[in-house]
Amino acid sequence: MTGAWFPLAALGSSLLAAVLIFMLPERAFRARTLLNLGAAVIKLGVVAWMVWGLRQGREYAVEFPVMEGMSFVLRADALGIMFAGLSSLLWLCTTLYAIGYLEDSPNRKRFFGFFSLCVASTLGISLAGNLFTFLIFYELLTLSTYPLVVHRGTPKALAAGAVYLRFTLSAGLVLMIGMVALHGLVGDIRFGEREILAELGAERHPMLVTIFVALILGLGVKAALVPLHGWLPRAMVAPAPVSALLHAVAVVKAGAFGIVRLVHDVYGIELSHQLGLLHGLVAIATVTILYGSLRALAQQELKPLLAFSTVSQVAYIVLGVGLFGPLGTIAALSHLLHQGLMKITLFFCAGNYAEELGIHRIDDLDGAGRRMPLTSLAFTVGALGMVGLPPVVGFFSKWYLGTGAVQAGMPWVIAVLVASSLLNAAYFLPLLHRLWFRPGPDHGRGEWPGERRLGRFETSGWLLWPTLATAAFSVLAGVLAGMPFSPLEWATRVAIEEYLP
Amino acid sequence: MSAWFGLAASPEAFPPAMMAALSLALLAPPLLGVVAMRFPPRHPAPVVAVALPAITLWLLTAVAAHGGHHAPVSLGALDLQLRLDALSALLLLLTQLLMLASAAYAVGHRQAARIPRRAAAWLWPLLGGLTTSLALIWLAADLLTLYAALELMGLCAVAMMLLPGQADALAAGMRYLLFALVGSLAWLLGVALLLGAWGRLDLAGLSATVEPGPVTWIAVALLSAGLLLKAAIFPLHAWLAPVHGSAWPPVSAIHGALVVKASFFILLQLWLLLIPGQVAGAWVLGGLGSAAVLWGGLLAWRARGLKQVVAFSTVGQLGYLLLAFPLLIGTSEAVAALAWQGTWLQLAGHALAKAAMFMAAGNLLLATGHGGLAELAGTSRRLPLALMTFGIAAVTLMGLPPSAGFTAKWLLLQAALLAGQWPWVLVLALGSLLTAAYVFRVFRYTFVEEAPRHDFRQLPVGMDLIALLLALTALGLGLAADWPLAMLRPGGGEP
Amino acid sequence: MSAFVPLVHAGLLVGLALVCLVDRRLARACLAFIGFALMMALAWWHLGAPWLGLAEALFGALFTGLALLHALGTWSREPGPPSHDHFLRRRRQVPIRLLVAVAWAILVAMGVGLLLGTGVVELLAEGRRRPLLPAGLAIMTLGAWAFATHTHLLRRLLAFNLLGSGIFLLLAGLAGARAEVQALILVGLVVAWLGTLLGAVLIRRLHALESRVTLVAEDEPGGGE
Amino acid sequence: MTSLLFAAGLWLALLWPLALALRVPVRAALASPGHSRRLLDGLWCTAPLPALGLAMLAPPGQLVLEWWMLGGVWELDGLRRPLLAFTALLWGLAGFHARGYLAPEQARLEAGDGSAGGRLQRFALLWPLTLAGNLLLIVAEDIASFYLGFAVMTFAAYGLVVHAGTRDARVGGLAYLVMAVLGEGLILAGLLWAAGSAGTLTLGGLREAIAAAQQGVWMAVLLWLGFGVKAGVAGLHLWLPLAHPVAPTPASAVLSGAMVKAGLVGWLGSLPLGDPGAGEAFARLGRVMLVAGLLAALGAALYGVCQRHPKAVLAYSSVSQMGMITALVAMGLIAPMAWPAISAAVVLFAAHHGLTKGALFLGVSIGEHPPRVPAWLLWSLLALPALSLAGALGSGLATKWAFKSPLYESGHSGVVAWLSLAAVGTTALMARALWRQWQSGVQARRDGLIPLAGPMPLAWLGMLLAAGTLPWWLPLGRPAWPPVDELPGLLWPVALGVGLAVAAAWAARRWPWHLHGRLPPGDLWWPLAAAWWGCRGRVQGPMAWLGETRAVLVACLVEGERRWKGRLVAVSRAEGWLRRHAAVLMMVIAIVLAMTMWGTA
Repeated sequence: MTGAWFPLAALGSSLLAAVLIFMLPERAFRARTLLNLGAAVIKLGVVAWMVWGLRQGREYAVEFPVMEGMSFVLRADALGIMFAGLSSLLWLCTTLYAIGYLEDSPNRKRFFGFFSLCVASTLGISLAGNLFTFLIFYELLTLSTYPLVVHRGTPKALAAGAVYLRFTLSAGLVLMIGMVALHGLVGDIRFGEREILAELGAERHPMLVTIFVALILGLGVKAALVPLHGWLPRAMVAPAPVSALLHAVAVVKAGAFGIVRLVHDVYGIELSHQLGLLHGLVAIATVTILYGSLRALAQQELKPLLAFSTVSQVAYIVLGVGLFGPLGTIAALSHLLHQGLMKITLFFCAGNYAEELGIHRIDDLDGAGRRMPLTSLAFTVGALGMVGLPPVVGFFSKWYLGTGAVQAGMPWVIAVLVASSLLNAAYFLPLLHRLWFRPGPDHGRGEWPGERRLGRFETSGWLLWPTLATAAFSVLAGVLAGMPFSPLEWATRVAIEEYLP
Repeated sequence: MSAWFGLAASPEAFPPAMMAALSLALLAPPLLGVVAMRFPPRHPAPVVAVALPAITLWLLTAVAAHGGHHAPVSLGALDLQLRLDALSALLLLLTQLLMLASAAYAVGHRQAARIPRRAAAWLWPLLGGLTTSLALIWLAADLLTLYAALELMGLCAVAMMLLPGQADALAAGMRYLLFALVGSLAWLLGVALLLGAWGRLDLAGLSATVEPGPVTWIAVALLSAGLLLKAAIFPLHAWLAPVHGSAWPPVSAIHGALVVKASFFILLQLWLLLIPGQVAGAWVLGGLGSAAVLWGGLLAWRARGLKQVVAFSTVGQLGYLLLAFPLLIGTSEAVAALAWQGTWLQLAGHALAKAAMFMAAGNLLLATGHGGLAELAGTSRRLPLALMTFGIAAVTLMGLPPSAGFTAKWLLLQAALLAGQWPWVLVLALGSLLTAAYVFRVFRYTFVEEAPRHDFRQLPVGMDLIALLLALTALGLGLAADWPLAMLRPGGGEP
Repeated sequence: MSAFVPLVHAGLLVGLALVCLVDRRLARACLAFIGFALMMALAWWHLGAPWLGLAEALFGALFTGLALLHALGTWSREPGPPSHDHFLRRRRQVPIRLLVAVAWAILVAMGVGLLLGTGVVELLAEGRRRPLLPAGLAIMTLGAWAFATHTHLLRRLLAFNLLGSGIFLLLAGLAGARAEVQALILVGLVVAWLGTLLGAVLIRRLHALESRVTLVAEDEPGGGE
Repeated sequence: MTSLLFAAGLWLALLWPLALALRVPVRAALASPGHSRRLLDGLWCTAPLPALGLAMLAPPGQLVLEWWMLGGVWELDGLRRPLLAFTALLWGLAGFHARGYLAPEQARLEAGDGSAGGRLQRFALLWPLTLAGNLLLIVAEDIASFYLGFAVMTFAAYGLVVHAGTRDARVGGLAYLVMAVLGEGLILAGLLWAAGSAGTLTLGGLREAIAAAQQGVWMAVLLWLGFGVKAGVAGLHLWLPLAHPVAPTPASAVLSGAMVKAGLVGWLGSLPLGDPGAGEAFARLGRVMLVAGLLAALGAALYGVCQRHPKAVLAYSSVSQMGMITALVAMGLIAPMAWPAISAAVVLFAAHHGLTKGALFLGVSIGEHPPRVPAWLLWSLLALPALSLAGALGSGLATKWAFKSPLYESGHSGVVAWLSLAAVGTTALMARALWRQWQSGVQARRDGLIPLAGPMPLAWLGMLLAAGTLPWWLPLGRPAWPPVDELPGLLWPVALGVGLAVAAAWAARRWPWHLHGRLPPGDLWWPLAAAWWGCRGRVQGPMAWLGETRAVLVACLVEGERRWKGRLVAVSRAEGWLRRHAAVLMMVIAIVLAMTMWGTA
């Protein structure tokens, strides 16, 4: 029975934090900070404990019926706990960052309340044990991120929020219809019960394909697959921690994670392959990867550039899912984490530049490396990782994607990967050049758009340390990829479980 | 179908304890109402202390444990019939909870809105009467009792709506009065035809004897028209929004949550019992419901005032309920079972959420002092609790998880897909999107930061808490749905 | 004789109803209604339901009549609403409303006819045996038409009352004077009175507040409820 | 115990440069503002010493690191040891030279020039970093480490190339970066494809995989071209003549001496050279490589003699020399049986070219800052490495003989003839370089001399010594010296080259052609860049059109929605209508319901 408490505790820690934050007055800065950090640390601890326990072969599950033949299931399996680990780790970083970022700004109570709620939903998504539970938290995520997107309350933010809702709510609806249709066909499917659909007769296959398409449509909006990605660049008006959360941890990842769940734990990779669904996924992912990179190339501002880069990068996960074979799966699962680490670093850096120096446009970055060397170092790490250079984790995703593509008999995917790498280099390297090699205001040329001295170091410590931590994580996760509990090793375990019955 | 409504072929008398509890549930509210009229409560606490829901809960457990009862009640020469099954017990519980919540809210509202005590005092007996009439509607198993209860409900509801006494309230109330009366006359006409044709009024007997035929159809068509008018179903809904526009929030809450649903309850009961095979008619009703969903949604989206949004939202949400007709009539048992559960869950979820929403809207209105949406700018900072309540209630209306609305929508969708009735899937989808559109339109105004600051009035926390409690109940009901639904399943209440 | 009296009775009922609904002078229409209600009481008595007759006289004639007269401001010092209904509905709306009312009447008539096992035309012949049926049908039709066409609130109240009375007659004509029927009619009577009372009070208040006697707002030209 | 020592040595060799690189920002952060320290101090110069020690002293060995990335395997075998040795030595001497070369910048930093300080700091940081990458790629046997080393070296060296920050430096840097990124892409594609097809993680496995795979030859092509960017294969060499002249001279020395060899290391590591099992397709690829190599060897010589800047001339010489190495590597595919002998020659060639070219580059800066020695001595010393590169003496001669004999033995005398022809070109290039240096040197002598004991001349002299004595100390086995009767066959290209150079110089003086104006360094880069800009201009039109179309579409949708919302006013009006007609509608609904039920019964 104790196994039931851990998923609940992990979920409850941030839910309770959200409730308590809403109850605290706006002024209670210290109590709120304590609460935020306490909840984040507790959650991280609980998730770490579950990771350890799973390794020992323990079970962590809780469930109760919601209606006839349908249950609410929270279960920590290897795949889910991987995502949970990512979200709790990055939540801690983002919380720290957000505390520093929002210092002295209004509506902090609302922000942190929904922030916690958002993370609770992400955790729920990762621990969900069936599609129904997944959907619950998936929609909850939509709701809890809306106030964050429109946080600033400017007309632009409100318009972005409207676009965001249009996309995500319609998608949620399509997703729900698909899930209901699947439920009507075979009843409740727990994640991992792949044999249920596999055993259906061939006459059901057209129906299964239709449902799959509907589900992918629903998940694809959050995963920002082209042409369903329109909300993402617009949502960039949100504060930097929100962008980081949206891109690295929560929303985009939820969509990608859902696709992974769908293909691996509901349809099963064998059946998906048999139905020819994987080819479609690979095609969509390819288009998205290239389109995202090309659009990023044309951006004039930092955050939209990063947004389009996300569009492109998240499609790697989908690409990995679409490659039939354990290597492709490893790539998809590990990139889920790798992209999170790198992208959150980049967004933190973008936030730092904006907060400390008022830099939003790319051409204002000249010489910022001298003024903010540590931030720029973190940015460099993230950017090189995106390009796919070792030892940053991005390389390892690319490696498994490429080798997985060969294994799946689609060597042309390598060309896509290389093209994407080149495009990534084409828009990230000029940034790095500007940062480090162009003379800027600190060399006595021009001045920063809006410089503020936020702290003793190059910027406030709240902003700096999380940035450096995530950058260090993205390097360490690459250098130590062979160690137990590293993302790559864990992804390999999951993939092996998947392919070896 | 008669088993679904807890009707037995051979009614037996209630056990004495149950009879006593039922009488208490029926008679106590008006008495309490009269007492409260004389001594108006100054604090919500004594209102909440009324332990009627506890009695109903006991009834519910008894019903859940031993199955429903269907008993004759003789009143002179008249043979009336009451039944108590899981469904009616649950609805009774819901009614009493909402009534208590709204009464408690009304205490605070009167003080906050500075309503003269004399005008407000009338609210109490009317609330009591409304409670009793609603309870009767859930319990009644013959057309005569239903008629009486329906009329009592209508008059109480109209009178409550008139209490503010302003001109627009009076005009809207007058219209409501006329339509309510005419609606019941249409009902009576249908009853007349039924009585003339089959010679009886008890539902169990009618369902056993009535045969499909032109007379039955005409009778049911007349009944239905009257009930549709009272239930504010498109295109007969137009009286609803003005009425809510000027009514007190606690009254609106009760009305939007329960009063319109009572007519729907009767309508569904009659169709399922009298013409269970009438698919074409059911599709017409389903079509009306779909139109209501879209129409209500569109109007709510374009509405200028907060209360109008909520009122039109009621119009739209009621449309969902009408989808029960095509899904329950002439479909397979599995589909019907799903639709049955989905419908009642939707009804309960919407009742709770709509009550919460009216109260939250009332709080916002009281605090800002304006009814327009544009006046809401800045409330997200100053009135987070009321807005949060509004939002949680809206989650249920939008059918987003984990609310009751979501679970209900899931069930209805599943039923529609299973039955192959694709249009309703589309309606459910469009309705959800429209709901989201108008809800977030409201929120969009609240997030605006560059608005001139208003002086927001401080309201007692209790008013927000009551609404929040209701909204959270609606939210939690989605996950705890198995508890009521298990009782509602045909044969589910049997031991 | 025994066949003739009910016929005259039925004719009187329809006539009074017609006067009550058509007359634009409201006081006279109200008086016609009181007369009509008394005739109804007589009809109940004839049907063998004297208590119902008494109730009709009490609620239908006395209380409702008082309520109607109150609405006209008969005993009040403040000026009541004008005693004449000037309001004219748009011309093209009138025939449609009439048409719908007639269709409605035909529908009900078909129901009644099928119930009795006769056609609609034979129903009129049947009326010789049960004159209350066609009378009820006619009064109901008139009431429905008037309710749909009139805009003056008092006249709509009257229309509603007549519509109800017509339905009572139909009910009694179809099912006889059984206990259930009497109970239904009794409830209906009380409700109609309460409704009329409420309506009357409202008309007075509305007139006092905004001096309007219809529900048509000024910005809805030529409309009418 | 030995393995532990070996592991420690290897780690030290790789981490010591990294630690020195890290020292720079740490010192900068700890330093009190306004107080500047010497950045390129003695400690900084020791960066490659552990690696040199390892290469010279350690026995062959292997280090397996399971936790490292995809599983690390670092190895020191017969081929890697000489490569590591000359690379480390070259880096060490060039670093020492840099201390003197960059002394003016240090002086300006101490005088308070912030931008000079920044540049110097960057140099001090990136130099050891580049070195670490270079060392790692040599010792790495697993693909990930190799790629890591390659990438670190490539991208860190960008900072060295653009060090000066001038416009030319930026162009050179751009050419370097663009080509490097393209190369990385090709390498990545080849590595992924080959490794994926066999599921291997080491270079050894990769070679077998390529030899065995069905489309192995295409993988080999990708890898050849990818590494060819670094190694300056004809057509992919564009960055060399652009980057070398602009980089600081010590950086040019390591760029041309050591880093260019990384391409060779890549080939040696990944191509199935000397594998008799490789099919005919590989032999065909080998012939293509051979032709490309010879083309580079001759073409670069022809183009290079028209250059003006001595470093550009030297860069073209590097292209030419790498072309010769390419041709030799190609022999590994064409004549697998002869490969064991040729491979040793290739490594020797690489080491010889690396150190000699290093000496030449350092010589350029010595020519610009002449030490206090008589001019004749200076110029003879400057000519020594030139002669050696041309193959007339020292390591050059040994190298020439080292590849000539196995080629003769395997019956590829035609290749030898072509290589001799390339040596003629090399001689001419050397003559041209010395001539240009002489011309600029005269002026420099007038400006002032520097002490002989400074780091610059010492490093140069060390390099001269190392290059001259290469065959004796390089851990590659004793080289065979050519018998005396073979000498004429080996030396005639030098003579011919000198003769041609003198003739050309005389002719150029008679009829000045000003070829250097028409043939700028970077040859193909300029037309390609122009074509790129043209293409961009042409593509931008349609792209802009696409963007506009998208904008118009969105605007249309928004407008449509606005209009549609406007129509909703009608809904509100209809609501009023419904309100007025509710009673009628109720009747209609009753009728409709009844009719429906009746009609469908």
